[in-house]
Amino acid sequence: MVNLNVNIGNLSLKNPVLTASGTFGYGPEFADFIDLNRLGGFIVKGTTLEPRQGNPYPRMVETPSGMINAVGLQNKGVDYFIEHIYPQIKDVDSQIIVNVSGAGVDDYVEVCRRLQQHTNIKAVEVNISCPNVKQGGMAFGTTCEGAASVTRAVRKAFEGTVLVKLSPNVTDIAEIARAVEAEGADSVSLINTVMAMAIDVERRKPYLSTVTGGLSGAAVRPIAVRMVWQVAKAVKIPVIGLGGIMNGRDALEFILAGATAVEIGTANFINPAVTVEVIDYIEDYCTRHGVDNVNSLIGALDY
Amino acid sequence: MVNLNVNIGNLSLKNPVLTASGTFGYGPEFADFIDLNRLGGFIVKGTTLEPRQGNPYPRMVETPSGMINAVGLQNKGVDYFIEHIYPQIKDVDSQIIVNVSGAGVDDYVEVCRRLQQHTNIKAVEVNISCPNVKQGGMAFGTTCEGAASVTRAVRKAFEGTVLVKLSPNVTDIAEIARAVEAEGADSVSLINTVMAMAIDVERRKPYLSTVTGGLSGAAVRPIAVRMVWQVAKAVKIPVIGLGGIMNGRDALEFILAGATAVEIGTANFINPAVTVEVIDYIEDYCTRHGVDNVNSLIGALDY
Amino acid sequence: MKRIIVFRIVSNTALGSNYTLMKLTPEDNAELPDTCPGQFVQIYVPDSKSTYLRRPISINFVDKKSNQLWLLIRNAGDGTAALMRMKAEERLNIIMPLGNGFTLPSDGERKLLLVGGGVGVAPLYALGHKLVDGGYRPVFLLGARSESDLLMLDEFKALGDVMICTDDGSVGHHGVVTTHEVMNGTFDRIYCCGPMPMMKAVANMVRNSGAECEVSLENTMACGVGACLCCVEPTVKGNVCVCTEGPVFNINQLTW
Amino acid sequence: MKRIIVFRIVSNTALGSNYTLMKLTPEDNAELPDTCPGQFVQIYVPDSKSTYLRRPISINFVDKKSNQLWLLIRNAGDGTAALMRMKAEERLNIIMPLGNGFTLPSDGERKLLLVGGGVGVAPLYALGHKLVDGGYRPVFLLGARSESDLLMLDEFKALGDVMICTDDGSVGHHGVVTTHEVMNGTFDRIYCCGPMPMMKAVANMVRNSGAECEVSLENTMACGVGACLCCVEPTVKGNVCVCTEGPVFNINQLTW
Repeated sequence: MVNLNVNIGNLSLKNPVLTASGTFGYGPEFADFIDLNRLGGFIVKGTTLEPRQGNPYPRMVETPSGMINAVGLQNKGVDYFIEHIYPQIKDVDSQIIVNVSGAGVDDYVEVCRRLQQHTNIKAVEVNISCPNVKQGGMAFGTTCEGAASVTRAVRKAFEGTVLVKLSPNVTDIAEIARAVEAEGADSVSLINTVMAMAIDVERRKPYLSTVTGGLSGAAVRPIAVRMVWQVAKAVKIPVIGLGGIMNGRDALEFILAGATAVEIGTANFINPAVTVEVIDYIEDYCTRHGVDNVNSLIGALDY
Repeated sequence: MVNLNVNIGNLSLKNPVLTASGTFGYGPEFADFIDLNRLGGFIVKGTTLEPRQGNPYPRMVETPSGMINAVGLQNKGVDYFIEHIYPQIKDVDSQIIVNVSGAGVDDYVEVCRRLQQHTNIKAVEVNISCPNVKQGGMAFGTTCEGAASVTRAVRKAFEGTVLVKLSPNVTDIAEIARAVEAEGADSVSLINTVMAMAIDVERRKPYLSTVTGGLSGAAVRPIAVRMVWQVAKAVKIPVIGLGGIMNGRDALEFILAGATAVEIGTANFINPAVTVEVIDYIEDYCTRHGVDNVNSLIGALDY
Repeated sequence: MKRIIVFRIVSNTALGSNYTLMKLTPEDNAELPDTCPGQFVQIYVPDSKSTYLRRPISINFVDKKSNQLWLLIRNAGDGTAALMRMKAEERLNIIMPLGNGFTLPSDGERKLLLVGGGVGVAPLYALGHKLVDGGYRPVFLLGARSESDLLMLDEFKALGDVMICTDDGSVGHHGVVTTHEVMNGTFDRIYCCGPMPMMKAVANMVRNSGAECEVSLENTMACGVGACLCCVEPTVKGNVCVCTEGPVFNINQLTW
Repeated sequence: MKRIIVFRIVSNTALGSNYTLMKLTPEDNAELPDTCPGQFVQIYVPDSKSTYLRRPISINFVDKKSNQLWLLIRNAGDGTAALMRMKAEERLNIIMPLGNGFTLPSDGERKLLLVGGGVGVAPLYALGHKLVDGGYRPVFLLGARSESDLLMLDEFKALGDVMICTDDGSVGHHGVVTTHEVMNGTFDRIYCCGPMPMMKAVANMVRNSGAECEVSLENTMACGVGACLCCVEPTVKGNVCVCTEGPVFNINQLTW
């Protein structure tokens, strides 16, 4: 029997597999395909104070082994989430983590304050890395000061576990991670999407209404693994790894590089049952390798 | 008849297609596959003052739609190049551009000084973005000051055309480009490889002897196109675009995004005749679209 | 309930050079799930280097007797080209059924027009069958670039009256569907699937005719299950996912 | 001269479950370029999502009469698995010939041992043919995990004496090749191709025996033409490309 339990701050996960924000809806979208109770946790989509319509269509283009999106945080707002969605998912035997975004620090704080009233929301993931919004988002995530300011404010406002989701669009992601750790974040998750662009050369137009968007999928995995490796060496708080995980092997790359847990994102679009397959693979890998506790694999790269 | 001629500073290219440093050897390696005289130019591999053995094997791993390398500037040094290689290629009816690397500013200067003696070397590409060397390389390319210092010194030492090859591993590549432009660079080329990593999970070891390396290939193209787009809007000097160009369509993405010329890199490994196919495609595209001068496509994105 | 089903390809027949009609049955011979005309499936394309995401394809027909799913595939790029090359006995991983189908006629609605353009005729075949089974006699108006792009004509003719338009006049009426005289008739309900300009033209023509009109959109999508929010269409309710709120929309819901 | 050639697959025959023998001929029926035993080719794998680079494969044999290139393919991952699934009449884009072959015996060298491990026997077949054509009678020492991994035994037996080792003892000598008694014999020249530990063991065993010994390396490579500098092996001359300076090396050149 392999122990798959990992802890992110005070948050106990039955296994290290989470779903990435914006790729798993609120969870019920996938209930036809998997038993949601099996997940280590699910990170519900980027939630803002006010409802947002997101960016105009087209918002997505496929690229080699990946896709670029420019959804722009379309969501119905935190109050709608609490009233209509939370009741549907609060009794899932897993952990609900709400991804929180805002145009300014006060927005983040207010969303967290409202979420805090609800017992089964034990954690938030602070999104300072969305490349697809004009205000907030990545603007906070690309400087230590910006990242620190949001983290400090959320830390004061939210008693539960605070994850901060980092942008890869920086020179030194370890520096940002340390800034966020210093302000009391319980964990950092990385990477968000890489700012990217694709052009329809016959029409001489960008494929996205916003010209640029965020690249995700297998294409970025080697970048993500490198950044997790750098950050895990730089901070003491647990690191959550994501970026192009398509299967269990990929998840183990992140864990060996130093991630305590992983998030599965784009792969949900291609294989909606991928999360449970990853959990099963990790358990099987541990058995094959004589590992009785998945925690002993974290950062266990032999180099 | 389409005019494919473009100019990079004083350097006239018969067409906008160059080969990327480190992916085309010195040129003769590809003479069995293409007529070298057809190229707009060829950028010979990273040349340093002293010979270098590069990094230990293994140096390469395949990743989704890409590869990570950690060659580490293996080369026989500038004197060997001048004595043994230059005579073999100096009469090719194309442009020879030498990619120059160094551990310190003085190295760059001295290599450029020695190259300058040779009439058919009308341009250098200053590599401040190699992720695979311990000293120099990317260390210069990730700050404005570092980039400016190398550019300033090379500008003084070399009378021909100076290209500066930029690293994508930065928060704001446009800022670096402006710093380099301010020091008199004739052009910037981008992107070099993206720092990345891959792990053999069964052996729990990194695939590369150096743990991390540089990601290239189609996977990074959307990142490269975005950066070319950002830089082309930020500087007045011509931009040379590269990163995952696999065919003529891809090359046009870069040109429409603002590149005056393109470099073909990793694709040479997969299709050693790709360069001439790209040239033919661009000419055909111009004909199909009623464009009589390729320069009118530069930055012609309709957005 | 949506399911991931591994199918065995029974046949994949070329219809001219740009289309195939693929017939599949579940590998394990399990009964196909219930579907409605207008719903779609998401196909994982196994052997295409440049295809990362699934490809959404309309359900052309579900033959309950033979437990077969039929798909009309057009060569629209590397992914669909790879599907067209697949052979009988090969396997495909498919998620289905997805989205909402066409609304069947209400009481009293008898005059039904089904307008298809190019490969957009695909879901109209399943719909036509359903309507005929319900005692209706649908009229089909099928448009295409040229004669070779008119698909499954014999099958449609077995279901009702078929009018034909081609852009090049190679067969039938020479011109786009909105210039065909049948469009001047009175209908209770119009179903339309085809290229966006065609659907918009039809919508604008019939908007004030008193007919209900539904169109089937094919916005670029990633997940197909309402998670990625990429395939949104602006509607009177704001941006909604075509994959879950559509692909079939009443034109009154759209902002066209 | 290296060329990019489009081949037509003539046959692709399974040898057990982990190997195929693929025979190809140029699509345009042009004469195959001259090759030496030990050279390799680079194959573009058309239908494998996860295969980005070409796959280097040893030349197993070139049959001048039928103008066929033979390749022995082992299932070593997605790329080779995709090649193994390919069928007669499909096309493959191949760059060839690449690298340097084995050195043929000098005057007076008569006692020749060819040591192959697993799919490493591939180039020894072409070499054996060449040696037999030159009047030599080579001895083959072929090792494999198990009986089912011993490839082309009948073909090798037609060329010379064949000794067999298996790791599991299912056939022949039970143990690795270096424990086979033939290794105690005296040879003028030894050719070796197989897994790295096997080649190193053979090299260390014969280094001071007076025999010349060549091994064929298969370092991971990208380009195959000496441009990328990825496949380097440390040698007495420093790091050199296996693709252009090898894949065959005299063990005296290596730093093993």
